Amino acid sequence: MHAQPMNDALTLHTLDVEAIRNDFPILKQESDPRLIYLDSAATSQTPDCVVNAMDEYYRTYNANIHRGIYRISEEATARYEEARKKIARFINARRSSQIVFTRNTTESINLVAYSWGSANIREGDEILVTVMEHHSNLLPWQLLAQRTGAKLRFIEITEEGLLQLDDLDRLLTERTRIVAMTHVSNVLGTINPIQDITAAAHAVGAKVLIDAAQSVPHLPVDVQQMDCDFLAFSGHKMCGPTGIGVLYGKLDLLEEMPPFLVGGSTIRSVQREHSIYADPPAKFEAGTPSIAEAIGLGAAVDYLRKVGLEAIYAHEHELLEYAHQKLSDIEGLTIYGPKPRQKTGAISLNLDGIHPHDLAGVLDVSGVAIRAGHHCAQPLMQQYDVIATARASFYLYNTLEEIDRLYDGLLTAKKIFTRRRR
Amino acid sequence: MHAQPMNDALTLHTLDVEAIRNDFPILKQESDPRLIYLDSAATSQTPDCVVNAMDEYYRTYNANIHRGIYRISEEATARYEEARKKIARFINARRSSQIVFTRNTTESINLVAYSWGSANIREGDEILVTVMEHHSNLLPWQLLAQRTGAKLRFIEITEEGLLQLDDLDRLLTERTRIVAMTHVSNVLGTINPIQDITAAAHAVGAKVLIDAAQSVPHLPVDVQQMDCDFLAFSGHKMCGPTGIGVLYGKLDLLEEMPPFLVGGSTIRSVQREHSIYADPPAKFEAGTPSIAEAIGLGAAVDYLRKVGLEAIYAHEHELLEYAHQKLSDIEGLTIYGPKPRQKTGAISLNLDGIHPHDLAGVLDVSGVAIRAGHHCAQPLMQQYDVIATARASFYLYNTLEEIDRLYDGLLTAKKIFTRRRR
Amino acid sequence: MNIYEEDILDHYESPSNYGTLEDPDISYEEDNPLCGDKIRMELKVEDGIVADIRFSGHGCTISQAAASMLTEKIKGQPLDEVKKLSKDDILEMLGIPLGPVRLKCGLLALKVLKAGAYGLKGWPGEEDEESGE
Amino acid sequence: MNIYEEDILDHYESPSNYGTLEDPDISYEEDNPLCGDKIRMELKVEDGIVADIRFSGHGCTISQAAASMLTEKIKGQPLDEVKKLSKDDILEMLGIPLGPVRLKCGLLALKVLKAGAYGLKGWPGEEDEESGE
Ligand SMILES: Cc1ncc(COP(=O)(O)O)c(C=O)c1O
Ligand SMILES: Cc1ncc(COP(=O)(O)O)c(C=O)c1O
Repeated sequence: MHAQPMNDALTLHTLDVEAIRNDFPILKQESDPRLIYLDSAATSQTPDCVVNAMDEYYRTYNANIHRGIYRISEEATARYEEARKKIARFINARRSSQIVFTRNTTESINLVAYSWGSANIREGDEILVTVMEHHSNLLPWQLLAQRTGAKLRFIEITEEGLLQLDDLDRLLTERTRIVAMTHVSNVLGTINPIQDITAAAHAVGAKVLIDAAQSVPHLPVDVQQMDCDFLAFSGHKMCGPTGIGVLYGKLDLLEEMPPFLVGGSTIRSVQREHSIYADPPAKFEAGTPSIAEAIGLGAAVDYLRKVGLEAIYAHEHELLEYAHQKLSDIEGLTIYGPKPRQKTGAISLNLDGIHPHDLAGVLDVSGVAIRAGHHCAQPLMQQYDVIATARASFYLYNTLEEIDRLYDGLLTAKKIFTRRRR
Repeated sequence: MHAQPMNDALTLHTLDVEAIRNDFPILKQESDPRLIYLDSAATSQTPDCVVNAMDEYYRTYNANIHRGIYRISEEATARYEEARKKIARFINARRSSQIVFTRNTTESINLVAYSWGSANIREGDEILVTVMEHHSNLLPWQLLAQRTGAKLRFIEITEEGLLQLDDLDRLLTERTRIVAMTHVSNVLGTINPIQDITAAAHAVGAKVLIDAAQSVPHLPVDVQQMDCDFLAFSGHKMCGPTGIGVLYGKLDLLEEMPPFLVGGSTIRSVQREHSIYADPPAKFEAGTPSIAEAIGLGAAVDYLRKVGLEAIYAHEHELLEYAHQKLSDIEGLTIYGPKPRQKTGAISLNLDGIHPHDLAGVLDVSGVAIRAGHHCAQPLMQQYDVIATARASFYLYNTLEEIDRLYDGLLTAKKIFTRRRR
Repeated sequence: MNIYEEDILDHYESPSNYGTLEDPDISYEEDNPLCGDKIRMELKVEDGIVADIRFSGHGCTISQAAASMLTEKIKGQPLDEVKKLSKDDILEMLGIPLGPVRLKCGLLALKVLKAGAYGLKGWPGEEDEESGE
Repeated sequence: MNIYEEDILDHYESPSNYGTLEDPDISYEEDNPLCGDKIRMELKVEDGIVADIRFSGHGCTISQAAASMLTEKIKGQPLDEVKKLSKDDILEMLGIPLGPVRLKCGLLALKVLKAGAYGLKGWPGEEDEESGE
């Protein structure tokens, strides 16, 4: 038996979570113990409508796109391009040709670092990132800096896990070519003030790439309002399938950028020694793309829009408020990062004297799935002087009762480990 | 009513095609006209076992891999790595760590051209390709040559569509760093004598990359016997899903190569300015990989092994012999490429005075799906002095009756267009 | 509705305004990267009116017939009418439905015309893709 | 079978052979890139026999308990026994089943030992991956 939410005022009221849970077969699965999935920041669960959209492709119009002059290929082409339009609309891009399909956020960022980076970064230039970046938004810039002789600079964070923006004036100079930063920290949940930073970056002539892997799934994102130059995110973190990611870019930039991965589909014409490349997005989608996955992501975006991003954001906020309050009475517990007000649904924590792996291991015994490790953010770990943290993260299908189970599990871990401490 | 195979000796006897067709729901679909799918060289159809394997992931153990200390993540990790082992076994790689998952053949080749290429190609070096390459195995080398000042050289073909190997001695010199060539031509079907060329290349110290997009699906491939250094292929052409491809490499080469796409999973440890990269294959699999798709490809490989690659090859050969014989009585028809004996299941053709698009368009009216265009092989088209060809391609699920339908459609096209010619 | 309608075949067989002009005011050529079809458009413009027009090139029935029909439609009209022509006008002119792949064949002539006359890039109809609720 | 068996917790709480040696004959350290767990192994070898052994480092219960148990097992044995130890030996020693992720924690100590003593790279058990029918 698990405790009911103790506080009536905290009963969930923004989303019909039970109805939502019915869309996710994995959450309805009989198992002992039942799955309590608190790792959506790593990858989200997939609703049936998304799986069905892909199955429909494979079972009724499986064909390669863009070149086939027969019905199922015309159908596949239409659905693939329709998915692109849905995604453009979802982030309010002006045109669907600004949406490039990739495998994941990581590939999207590498594309910019190689293509835009090689054409625009020279020795002595500066690339500005933050210490809270995921490795996927740090390593491509490290390599670019090493290749070109450019310099990486870092925006530091406060103890509370907010960006130290006092530093910004000093860090942003006319040598800064690009600011590459995360919208939402995958470890701390911190929501960064993108619009302000983008404006400041543009004022010195720098471009801005936003790692939106943790924001596009969880809150309304409007690229025109943000005014960012590039935005990257992944399908598998937003109810979509694996194997599909997105790079959004301003059209003039995408047009100027040299090709990156090349091959089938990226061209206008090919001669033995020389080729002319196509317009974006085709220029950047080399070879047979993730057709079923793009269509699946289109279905995921339909699903998220139906539920509503504002509602999802509000729901996660309720879960966060409840969790912060509930967990705060566990002695020896540290939560990293800001107050719920300034973040989305992730809680990184440590419990004195217990390795985060062991926390995750004990929780797993009662079916609670959380993540433990460096979360691909070692520079941030170094900043907090920890090797690892345990992270619980939420999404539209999570409930208050699941947070109670997390709480119970943390207490169990404490019991197992402290009983034995000398 | 369509004609029955006319020649009893040509009744298919190597595969139980009707049983196989039952595994592919799209081929059983009621529609008017029924789908006659003759475009497997572009992408193959997907058997139910593959779709089901992916659905099972999404519905029962959907989780990110390699880092989750909870049941469904352990399960997903195990299945993903098991797929890698299945694929290693399928092409007879010594170790599963030689199998790098990518999106498709195109990405696999780009990976080598960027990573191995940047580390090993200098001004004045030579890269040897053939004029029958798919753009995906030409453009990455064009760009590499442009970046480095290396020179591209070409193995020519005979009128019949075979490589001109008399030239090889002249073309392969101590300046040749790599030979990048296709195992099977996607336009002509030609099977190239890889083992001989690899031996000759190794004799002058050159590496060999094989584009196996059209061979791994259709005939037994043994990388140890071939002795190639790299091999690239795509899941979607071998009964697997979209969004997954493979790069095989010799282990010492993969170990020496610098990282290419970087981010989550590619590292041992990350500092602000510098990172240490992981061993292969992790070094090359940046970010969340195509998890469901790798598992789907594992199921496809199980399926192909069950049917048997020798049997598939023999079956396609029967179809080819029948088709060549049957189509040969159409006046004005040109078939490009060698006799059936020297190729796998693709027939590229033109019918005098009819644009290949129109051939495909007329055939589509009767449900026959073939491809028309340059097939991403413009240098080869230039060689034959055509803009485009029409291509019918076969796989394990095709029947003799379907070839009769192709024949009927070609006659219909002739009737529509020649009746009107002045 | 069959793609190989008599009307379309007629235009393909005996295209209107096929050929080139001497000293054209506008001359532009482009190909469809998906299939290699190529169309060149040449125009004489007098007082803003399309006084004469020719097309040349090669390609499938759809791309060539669409070019032929388009030249008939635009000849003698104000050049500015070209700017207003949309994807739907071409579909209506052809009188058959086209999937997204063959659509590019059908639109090639209009694309060439718009690019030649106004420097407009992108495929006709793409301007409709502006997203927003 | 629970991962948090008494036996494993005992080793974690009071590890055997924890610490360092002066002038070790073999000294090697590695970490698990997936989680940052780190183990150092130091050995004195006399006439091919592991005369003394210590481990140090940090990590979760599984990685530390496995290291502690491994040092007990190997001390006083011929060094060559190390080479023969397999993934299965470690699993048997720990007495609990491990999925592929936690397996890496369980195998870290053996990996360090094999790398330090024989320069063997790769995770124990990977040598089993040789494919073939
Ligand atoms: C010989 C050959 N190489 C490469 C490719 C590219 O494969 P993909 O589009 O899956 O990257 C193809 C597929 O058309 C092919 O036939
Ligand atoms: C902030 C952030 N950036 C980038 C990534 C990388 O995403 P993917 O693994 O889908 O490429 C992640 C996912 O873990 C993330 O949380």
